Amino acid sequence: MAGDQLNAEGVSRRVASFDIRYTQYLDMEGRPVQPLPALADDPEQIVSLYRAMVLHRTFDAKAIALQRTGSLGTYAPCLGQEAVFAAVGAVMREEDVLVPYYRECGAQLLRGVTMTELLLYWGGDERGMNFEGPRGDFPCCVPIASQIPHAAGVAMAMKYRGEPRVTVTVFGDGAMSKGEFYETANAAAVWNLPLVFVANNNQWAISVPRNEQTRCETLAQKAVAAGFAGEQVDGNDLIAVMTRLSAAIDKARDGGGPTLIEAVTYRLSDHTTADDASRYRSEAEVEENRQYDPVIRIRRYLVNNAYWNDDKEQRLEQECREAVEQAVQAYLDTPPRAPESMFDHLYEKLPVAYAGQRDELVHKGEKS
Amino acid sequence: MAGDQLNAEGVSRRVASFDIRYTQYLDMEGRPVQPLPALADDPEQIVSLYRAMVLHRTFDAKAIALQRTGSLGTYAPCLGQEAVFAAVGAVMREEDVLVPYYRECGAQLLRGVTMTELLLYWGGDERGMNFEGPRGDFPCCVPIASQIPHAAGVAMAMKYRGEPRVTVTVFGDGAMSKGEFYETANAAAVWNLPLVFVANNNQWAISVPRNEQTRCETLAQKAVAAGFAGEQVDGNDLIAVMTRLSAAIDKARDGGGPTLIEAVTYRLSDHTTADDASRYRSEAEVEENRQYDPVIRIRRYLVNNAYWNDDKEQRLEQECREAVEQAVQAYLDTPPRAPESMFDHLYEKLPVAYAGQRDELVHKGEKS
Amino acid sequence: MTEMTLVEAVNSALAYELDADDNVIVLGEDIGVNGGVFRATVGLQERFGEQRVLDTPLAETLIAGVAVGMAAQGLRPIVEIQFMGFIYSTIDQILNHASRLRNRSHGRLTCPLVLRAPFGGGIHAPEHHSESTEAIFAHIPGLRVVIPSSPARAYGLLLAAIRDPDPVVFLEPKRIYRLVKQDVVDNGEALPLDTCYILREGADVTLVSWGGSLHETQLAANALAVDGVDAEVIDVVTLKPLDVQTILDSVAKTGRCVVVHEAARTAGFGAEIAAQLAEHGLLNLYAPVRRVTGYDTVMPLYKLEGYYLPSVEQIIAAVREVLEFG
Amino acid sequence: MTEMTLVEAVNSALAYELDADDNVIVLGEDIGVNGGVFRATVGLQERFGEQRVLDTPLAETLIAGVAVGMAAQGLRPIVEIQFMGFIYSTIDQILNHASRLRNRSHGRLTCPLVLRAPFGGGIHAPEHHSESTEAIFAHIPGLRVVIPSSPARAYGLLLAAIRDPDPVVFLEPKRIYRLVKQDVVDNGEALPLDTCYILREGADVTLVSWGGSLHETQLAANALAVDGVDAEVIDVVTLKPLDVQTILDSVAKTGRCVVVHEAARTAGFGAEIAAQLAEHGLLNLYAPVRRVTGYDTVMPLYKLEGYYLPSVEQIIAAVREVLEFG
Ligand SMILES: Cc1ncc(C[n+]2csc(CCOP(=O)(O)OP(=O)(O)O)c2C)c(N)n1
Ligand SMILES: Cc1ncc(C[n+]2csc(CCOP(=O)(O)OP(=O)(O)O)c2C)c(N)n1
Ligand SMILES: [Mg+2]
Ligand SMILES: [Mg+2]
Repeated sequence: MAGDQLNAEGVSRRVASFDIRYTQYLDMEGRPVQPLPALADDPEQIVSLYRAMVLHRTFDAKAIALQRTGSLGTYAPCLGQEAVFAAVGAVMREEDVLVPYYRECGAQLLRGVTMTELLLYWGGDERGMNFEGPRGDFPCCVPIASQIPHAAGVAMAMKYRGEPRVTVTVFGDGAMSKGEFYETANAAAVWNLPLVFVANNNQWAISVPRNEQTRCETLAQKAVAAGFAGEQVDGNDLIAVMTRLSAAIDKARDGGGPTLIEAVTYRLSDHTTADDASRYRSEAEVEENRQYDPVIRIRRYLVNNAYWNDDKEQRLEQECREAVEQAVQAYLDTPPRAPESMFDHLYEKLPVAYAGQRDELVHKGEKS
Repeated sequence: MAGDQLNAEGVSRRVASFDIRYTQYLDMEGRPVQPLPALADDPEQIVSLYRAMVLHRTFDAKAIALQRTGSLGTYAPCLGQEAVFAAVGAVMREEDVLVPYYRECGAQLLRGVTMTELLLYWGGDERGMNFEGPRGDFPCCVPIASQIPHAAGVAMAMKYRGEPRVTVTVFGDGAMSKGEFYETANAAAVWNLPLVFVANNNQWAISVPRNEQTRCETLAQKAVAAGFAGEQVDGNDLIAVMTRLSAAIDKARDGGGPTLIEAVTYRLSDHTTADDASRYRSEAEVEENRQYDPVIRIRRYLVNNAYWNDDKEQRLEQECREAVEQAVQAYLDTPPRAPESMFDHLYEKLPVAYAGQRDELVHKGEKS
Repeated sequence: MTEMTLVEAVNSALAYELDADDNVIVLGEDIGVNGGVFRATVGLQERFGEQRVLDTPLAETLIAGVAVGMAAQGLRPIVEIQFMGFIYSTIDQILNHASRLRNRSHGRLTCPLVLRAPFGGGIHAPEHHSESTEAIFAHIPGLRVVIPSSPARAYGLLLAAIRDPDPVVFLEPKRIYRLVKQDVVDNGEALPLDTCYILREGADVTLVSWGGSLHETQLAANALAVDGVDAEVIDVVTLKPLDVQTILDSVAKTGRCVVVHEAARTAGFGAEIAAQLAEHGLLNLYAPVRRVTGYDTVMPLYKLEGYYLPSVEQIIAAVREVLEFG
Repeated sequence: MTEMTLVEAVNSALAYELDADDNVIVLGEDIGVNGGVFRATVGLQERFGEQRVLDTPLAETLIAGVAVGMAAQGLRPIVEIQFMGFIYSTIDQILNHASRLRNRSHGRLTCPLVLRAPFGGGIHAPEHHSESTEAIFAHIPGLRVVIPSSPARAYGLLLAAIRDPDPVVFLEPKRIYRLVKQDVVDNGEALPLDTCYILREGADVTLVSWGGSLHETQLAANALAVDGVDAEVIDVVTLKPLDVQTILDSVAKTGRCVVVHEAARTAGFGAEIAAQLAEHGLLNLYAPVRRVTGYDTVMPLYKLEGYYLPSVEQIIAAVREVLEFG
């Protein structure tokens, strides 16, 4: 009997087995560790994603600076995780739907959300969630993991209508301790949804390290509990994330159901601008992880292959700075909302019961 | 590189693998399918558990009858799952804590809850939850899966105090779709708790069959998501459940942390007395499953080994009938609670704010 | 015109709208083949198929969250939560998402979902099956909370709830699911959602209630009528947004008000009505606003539930008190 | 005697009781090495060890449920929920279990847990970080709901909450975590839990509030005093069970009442207070009971939150209204 095993209690039969795999293409020097996939044959796309990652990083740094000077609220930086978000933005189609948590500016930008809209959101203005670009995408989601079931609902709608669209939801390692993740994963398999789960395993949930969050060997194996495939990718390797993510998205689009992709990254920044990570982790740990920097790695790859050089780099930096400055200016120039507008999108039509309160606000607004 | 695999995308490395095993000792005729474990050398214990299973089944039938005649509220029968609950009751120590859902009368009886107390509970009287026997055990839990985190809390207390006690929590296949199950399993591994999860996989959650509840090959593999061991046992095989459950409990007691045991059973009855299973499943399916009946199987084993005979069977039936009748009488003779007593255990001491409401009830009680 | 019970009216409204609008999807636990534990969805899966009427895994947070996602894509999901006792896992989704998706996104994404749940006591159900916690939902901005109390209104209100472009919590008093039959015209006509209904006109006292308690409230009004007390009975129907004007107008006429609900008293929705009277109707009040409610204790198991629920006698006694006041 | 902020007082009370009672366990997200996102638990893990002060996985339902299990075994778990916006996943555990374990088991199992959470707006926090939903908890039988408004009371009330044999929801107004310093004697003395506190005596009007809004309420009272209006200010402190007598007595004296809270108005806890007045204090009321509250809309992101929160001007205007009434 193949698969049977003798143990102290006698024979027990193996009824299921699972493997979790890890994919990486580029080493830290940007050199292939194995034959590169087809998408590496399109250097233009990779260059353009590299540019997006640098823009993202420039934006990120500026957002932190704005917060420090009081022009922006609490902001969640993305340093070190740019490759994951660039891949998400690159691989999804326009008609697909992104259901993000709060750290995916990079993906949002690639999908057409503007920097000004992002700044409005982080600057405490709901208008930032009414972005012009990907109208079906969800805005950021602050209550951890609560966006994950939304993604299943969006995917249900796509499936119900027979549309070849895919939903992608992103979340952190911490989110995988919440019931919503598991409930949704389980249902996504039952309903065979066109849904890709992307875990940004950046090793920390604020101050709680990944190993205090869960004891499983990989986060990818959490998909085993739902009965579908989970896998790890090197989240600092743009080519690896894109490759595995496209495979998952293609599979979902072809009716193959859900996939979980655990992108192994590292949060190089504080959790948010309200956090001071030096309280709970060593600078040495952070330093050690800087060598895996996804932006540097893909630049090295491009440089190694002569797709990129210092000159281009300097021009790019300049362009990014200018683009960010422009967006910031537009943000700062945005006229404030009228206070009473807080009632304008409460219901489609404001019930009489609340009309008086809205009026009160008109008055309150005039006074201040 | 062992474990590496070539696929269309190149090389990916295996980083984790898991096996799920299934254990059975007795076939449907009560004959060993493999050498029996040590506990089979104690026929007295097995006979006594067989007796408990028959008592449980007698009680079960009576409870249904009482409900039909209006003397009991909605009741959740256990037909077909007696071996699981007998094993739980047998293997746990007195000082261990059971955190049940609502179908474990069998386990509760073995732990010292009386039939009269059980009838009080199902008869709509809180006093049934104030049982004399296992004072630390939780009462039934109706909101599915919500008891599972309690079990982790109880196990935390045991661990915190350094006591060699173990917590066992039981739940159904349906409960494994709820976040609480996963959240608790995950935390139980992080905290290395003395906690055993027993899933009574009776194939149905009211009208939803197991395969519409989840697509995973086994329910046991849901433990993979938490990073600890899960396994299946034949839940109709008392010896298998006891063996694997004792191993899990011993391991927990020795500081080895949590285990998930999926006992594969079948709900031979309606979901509850308020349910009519013929609406959603065929009589043929039920009939087919009757052959796995756990009570018949263990009786056959005992008879095969001359530990049991018709004579004993007749006497046992008589004894069970009498014991149940006595308990029912005690239940029916229990004087009603005073209406105002609904305030007596609201807080340790009733706040003045509610004293007036309690007085009102005294008055309401007098009138009716 | 068909004679229907309240639960049959719910079924008919669901069927009507499933038929009329492809975007309507009904989902929940045991609502497919089994037709729901109260039979509210009986026959619907057979008629409309498994894509339209679907059983979910046993996970309320999931169900609510999935409905939010579907609604954001323009579907009109109607969720059944099997009992209100199991609704609490949905609150995070309802409060943090469903009720504010439109507001957050400035109208870009909307959330036209309906969350149905049977609620209340009186049917000798097991533990956790008999509570009334509508006040929790009535406190959540951006929601509508609707509670029918008769077959015809259940039909029209549920249609309105489904068609409403915003999320509606629709609570069905299961105690009266089959208590009365009433002629209902299954013509797809919805009722307005922002108005209270005056069930009985009267000049002496205003009785305000909703859901199951309206049954006892109306019995009390009838009994009082025999004794020459002319009670006006208002069915609140839509707790949120509240049509307070109808109540204020009534009390302006009667000068007296008794609010009846089976939920626990403290911070129950009766408090909001009394507060509105204390704020906007004070000069019209000849007597204290009395609340006849469930007690501030845990809903007891069924042996005592009859003592917990507001009784006809309690309502009559409260009316006598406010009539004799001052 | 040490000068402390409110959050430091919380920390001191936790430290005192961790030291005094081995059964006390503090658990939550980021409360260990990090000392809590507001530093309420700073230094505690270092001092009492990882067994006593422990970080949990990121799962609020779990945390609340684990606390119920610990409490049933005689421990005294003190849970920190990082922000009230993430408390909703605990409601099922609080409402269906913590608040009724004693009642269900007739006293066999009890649930002496404390659920702490910072709440309210005014600190320019991100989305979902600024809501006030205390009314939801105040509706749940079997709970206590306590809200401190100053360092000294935070200290004494938290000690009382920890020692209370029943579950307590302890909500900390984060807007005033560091607003004032006050001398606090760290002597382990608890304050009573069933009483409102009169912060300022006055004869003209009763201002009732709790938590952060007391700050504006007291500023309003001071401003009114300058104009010769003598306001009595009551800090409700324990919303459940409510010490309504203190409020009734005050209004019997002043004849006028304004309730101030930052939660949304409809079915907010202000309604309960107004309802109590309409029921038990009607004859003493010279003017309508006014509620100055947050609006019945979603708490806006921070650019507009200042408009959402009750302001000193609004409180003064409401007082003027009730003074000029009739
Ligand atoms: C339900 C909930 N609980 C707590 C928080 C507070 N909080 C914000 S971010 C965070 C950690 C999230 O970690 P992870 O999921 O790993 O994402 P990361 O921020 O690391 O990208 C916590 C606990 C929250 N936002 N939502
Ligand atoms: C949270 C919750 N949702 C729904 C219900 C209604 N309900 C009662 S039992 C049940 C099915 C449970 O199935 P399973 O977990 O497999 O246990 P079984 O009854 O089959 O032993 C459902 C849906 C409930 N009690 N609790
Ligand atoms: Mg993380
Ligand atoms: Mg089952």
